[in-house]
Amino acid sequence: MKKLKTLLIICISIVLVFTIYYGTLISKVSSAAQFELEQISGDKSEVEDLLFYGSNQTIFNSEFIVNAKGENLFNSMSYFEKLNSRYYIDNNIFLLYKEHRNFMRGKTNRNSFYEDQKELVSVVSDPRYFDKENIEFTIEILNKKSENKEQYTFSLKNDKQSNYIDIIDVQKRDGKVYTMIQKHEVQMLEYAEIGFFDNFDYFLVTFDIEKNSIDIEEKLFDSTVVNKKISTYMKVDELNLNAASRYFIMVKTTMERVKEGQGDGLIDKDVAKEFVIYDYENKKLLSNSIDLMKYPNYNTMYYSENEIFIQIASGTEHKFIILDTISGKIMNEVDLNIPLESNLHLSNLEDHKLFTLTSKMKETGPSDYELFVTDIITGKQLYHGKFNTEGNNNMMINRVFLQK
Amino acid sequence: MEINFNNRDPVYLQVIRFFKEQIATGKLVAGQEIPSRRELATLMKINPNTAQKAYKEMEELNLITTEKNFPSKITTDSNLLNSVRDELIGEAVSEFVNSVKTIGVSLDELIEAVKHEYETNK
Amino acid sequence: MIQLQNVCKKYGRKQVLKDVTFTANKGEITCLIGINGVGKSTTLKAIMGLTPINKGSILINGEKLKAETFNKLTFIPDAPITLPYMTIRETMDFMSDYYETWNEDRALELLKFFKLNEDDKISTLSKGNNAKINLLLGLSLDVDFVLMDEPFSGIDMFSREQIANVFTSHLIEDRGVIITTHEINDIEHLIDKAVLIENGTVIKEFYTEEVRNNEGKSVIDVLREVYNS
Amino acid sequence: MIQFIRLLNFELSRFSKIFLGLISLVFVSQAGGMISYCYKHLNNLKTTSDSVKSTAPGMTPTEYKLDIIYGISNFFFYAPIAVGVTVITLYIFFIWYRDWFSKNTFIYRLLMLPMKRSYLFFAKALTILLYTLGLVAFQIINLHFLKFIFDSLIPEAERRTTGVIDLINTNVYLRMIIPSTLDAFVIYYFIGFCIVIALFTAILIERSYRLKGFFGAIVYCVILIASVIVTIIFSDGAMLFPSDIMVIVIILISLLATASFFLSNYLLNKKITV
Repeated sequence: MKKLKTLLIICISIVLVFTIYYGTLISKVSSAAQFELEQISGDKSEVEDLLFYGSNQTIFNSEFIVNAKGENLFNSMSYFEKLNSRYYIDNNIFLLYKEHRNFMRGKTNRNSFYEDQKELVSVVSDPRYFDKENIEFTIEILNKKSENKEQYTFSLKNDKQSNYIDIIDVQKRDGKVYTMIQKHEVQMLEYAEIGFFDNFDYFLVTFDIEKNSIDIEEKLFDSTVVNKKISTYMKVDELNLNAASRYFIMVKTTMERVKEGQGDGLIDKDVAKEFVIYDYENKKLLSNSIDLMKYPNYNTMYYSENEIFIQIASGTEHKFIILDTISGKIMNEVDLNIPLESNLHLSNLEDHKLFTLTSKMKETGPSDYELFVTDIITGKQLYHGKFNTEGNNNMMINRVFLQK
Repeated sequence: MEINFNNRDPVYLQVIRFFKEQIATGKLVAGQEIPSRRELATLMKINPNTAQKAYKEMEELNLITTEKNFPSKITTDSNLLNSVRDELIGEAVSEFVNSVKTIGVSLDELIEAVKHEYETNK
Repeated sequence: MIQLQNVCKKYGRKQVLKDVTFTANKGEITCLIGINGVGKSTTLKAIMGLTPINKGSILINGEKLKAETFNKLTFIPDAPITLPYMTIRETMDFMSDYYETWNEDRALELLKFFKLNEDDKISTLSKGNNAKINLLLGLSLDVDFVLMDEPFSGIDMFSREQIANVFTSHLIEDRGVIITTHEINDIEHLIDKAVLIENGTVIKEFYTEEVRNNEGKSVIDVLREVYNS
Repeated sequence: MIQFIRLLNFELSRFSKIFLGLISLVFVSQAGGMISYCYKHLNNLKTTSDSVKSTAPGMTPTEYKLDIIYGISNFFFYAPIAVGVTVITLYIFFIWYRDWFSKNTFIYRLLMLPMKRSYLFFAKALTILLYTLGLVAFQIINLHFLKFIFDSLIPEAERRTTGVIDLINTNVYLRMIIPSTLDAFVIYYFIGFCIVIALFTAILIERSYRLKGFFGAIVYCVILIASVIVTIIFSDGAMLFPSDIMVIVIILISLLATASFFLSNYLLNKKITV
């Protein structure tokens, strides 16, 4: 024994130190509160399913996922789960990842999914970056009940030699998968005096599952320059993936480059903003009567089958409106009762409940996070809570997840 | 036990000769214990196998006797011991005579020369 | 018995050993003779698995080298192979830790024989004493074969004498010894068998007493014949 | 087995003095850095709190609270860690080469020990691993000591109560050597051990074939690195979770390490040259 002194000392100290360290780490993780959610008013059950994802911004970031009780789930996640944290970027992706882990391998683009009661559909174009003659599309359809997966591949000729492709929206109806894709062309649009603009074209590609065929792509619209004004398109997110819609809905923004103030500074100023609605079954481009220039500071926008939801925080109002998609008529409008001096960070909408996270900006960074849960039909505040961070103003909350 | 070996004659023969000289000159007497093979090898700085071979040869010549678990001893056979002396003298004389004969010296002349040399070279 | 059969070895393009074949028996002292740089040390290293051979076979008691062989075989190189920061005692303890054939009594006897002090640090020892330590460590193992590489090279006269005495002492007992030398004079009478190596090949393998007996030649005579022809 | 344990102990004791030197360096430098940080900021605190008190009496704004997280972000904290990493890295090579190139050629003795030569390989590899873990373990102990210094020098009202675990988890460098989960810890040091095995193999290639082996060793390392990179690139293109890629990489590294070990064993038994 005396002869093996060095070995024994080293082994015993290593085992002891690491056992104690990781032992305390494991026992402490579940109770290690990054913050506490203090209830101010409302019903506690409204926030039970929430997870808050963020980071502690000291010298180095350290991520956390904390539930309403203040338990940090990130620390107790396995190393492998942590590696997959890019799946925690979007609530929908997060939920799909939790429910259909195998199916979700390699898929993080929220827009490339369609979901209904029975099926989950994903369209992936491969490669995303290319200069090849053909673009391969892979369509996967998961039967949610049996967990069976069907897979189809289609190939599309790449006439314009696009170098980049993105899937903007996927819908499925009557055995056909409708996909809106965005292509980026190598050549940029010349715009204003010195500006160039990325040239995006939007296409509809229809896959017929039963006939196992692909319809010729159709160009829907593109970013154009007319009279030195440029139009760009932004997708409006579906309220949630399993809310099917008969339309693809985009916001078209027209911008002009103008001089600002007395200096030589040029800015791109919005001159028009409207909805562009595409009825993919009837292949018709529609628009409604709403002039979005009225709401320059809309915060969050979602659409479902027939409705568009907009949260507006501008000027003196902080309200929530529901529009009829086709007519553009305001169906419902409520005041949110959320202080306007706060920065609005993020909102989630689920079952007509709006989850709003706000913070007050301070010199040293954002702090005083508050959470509001509002019924968007009645305008009733269901919950109001404040995050107690014990004066830790390094904490940033980035996302709110709704676990089902 | 100092001994100078020449390199051409087998070492074991030189060892036997050394013992014979010792017996002839009375440095080793009848019944005297002699070193073990290992001791001899060390003393003479020779290979123990050679010492072994020399002893074996001397045993065959009955110059030494070995009983189990006892050191080897010089034989007590006085006839044999005496003949060793005679043998050495005979060997030396015949060698000497052989080399002198090549110069062509007569016996008388030789005996005179030997006498003279023997008395002055004391 | 150590048997070398057609052992070949190349360092780069240089052929160091070419069809080296000889045997060394237990109970005999076999001497590899040749002028420097003819592959004597390489031969010993090859036997010990300290350098690879390209062709041929080396058998120790009929078997190839393996871990257990080092309980039957020991090699005493001419370079110091001990750790300078250890004392002689610690070095001996190191040996006894790993070798089941370590003979502590013999080690102590050798210590006395070489007039060494076991509390001395290896780093303080002279070249001659370092060679003695190597010898001590090798000879304190109850092994069948002892391989010594140039035990006399670069060592003072008195140490040489002491080392030479080892060969005739009971320390060698009935072991097989293979020794390399380029300087035969000191040990001419000590060896049983001479293996003349020249340019990596065995030119002659003979028992010294037989040559003296039958041809009346010394080892040096044979060497001279070989080199002059 | 006892032979192997003895050999391991022997290899460990050959490095023990350097190790003691390293941990003393870590201790002295980090403690010194912490003490100087505390005194520097105690002075700052005095001057700022005087001016703050004049405007808002009785209040210390949270912004002025000291955090040990910043106390360890200095040269005196990181430098000894860097020295430790460097010394251990160099020792990966030194642990073999010194047996050939020191004044006394100890490799003769090591290769002639009556035991499998693979024991030698593992004893050296485990020595590297154990001393690395030893240094990391000492760093954890020393962080507790640094916290003790911090807590004793800075009054409670002026500091935040960041624990050692949070201290480690908020520091990207500390997190690299002390991962925040046990499985990551095992994976990190397993991969590290595999890298040591690969480097040992490269060393043994060089030791077996000398000049030719030197280039062979470089080629060998390039092949290993390339095969890992190629695997990562290929699996990144496939539809896989990052965790899947990690699993694949770990399996690949284990296979490469196993192959490296068998190659090393072959070289040690058949090709090594003293």
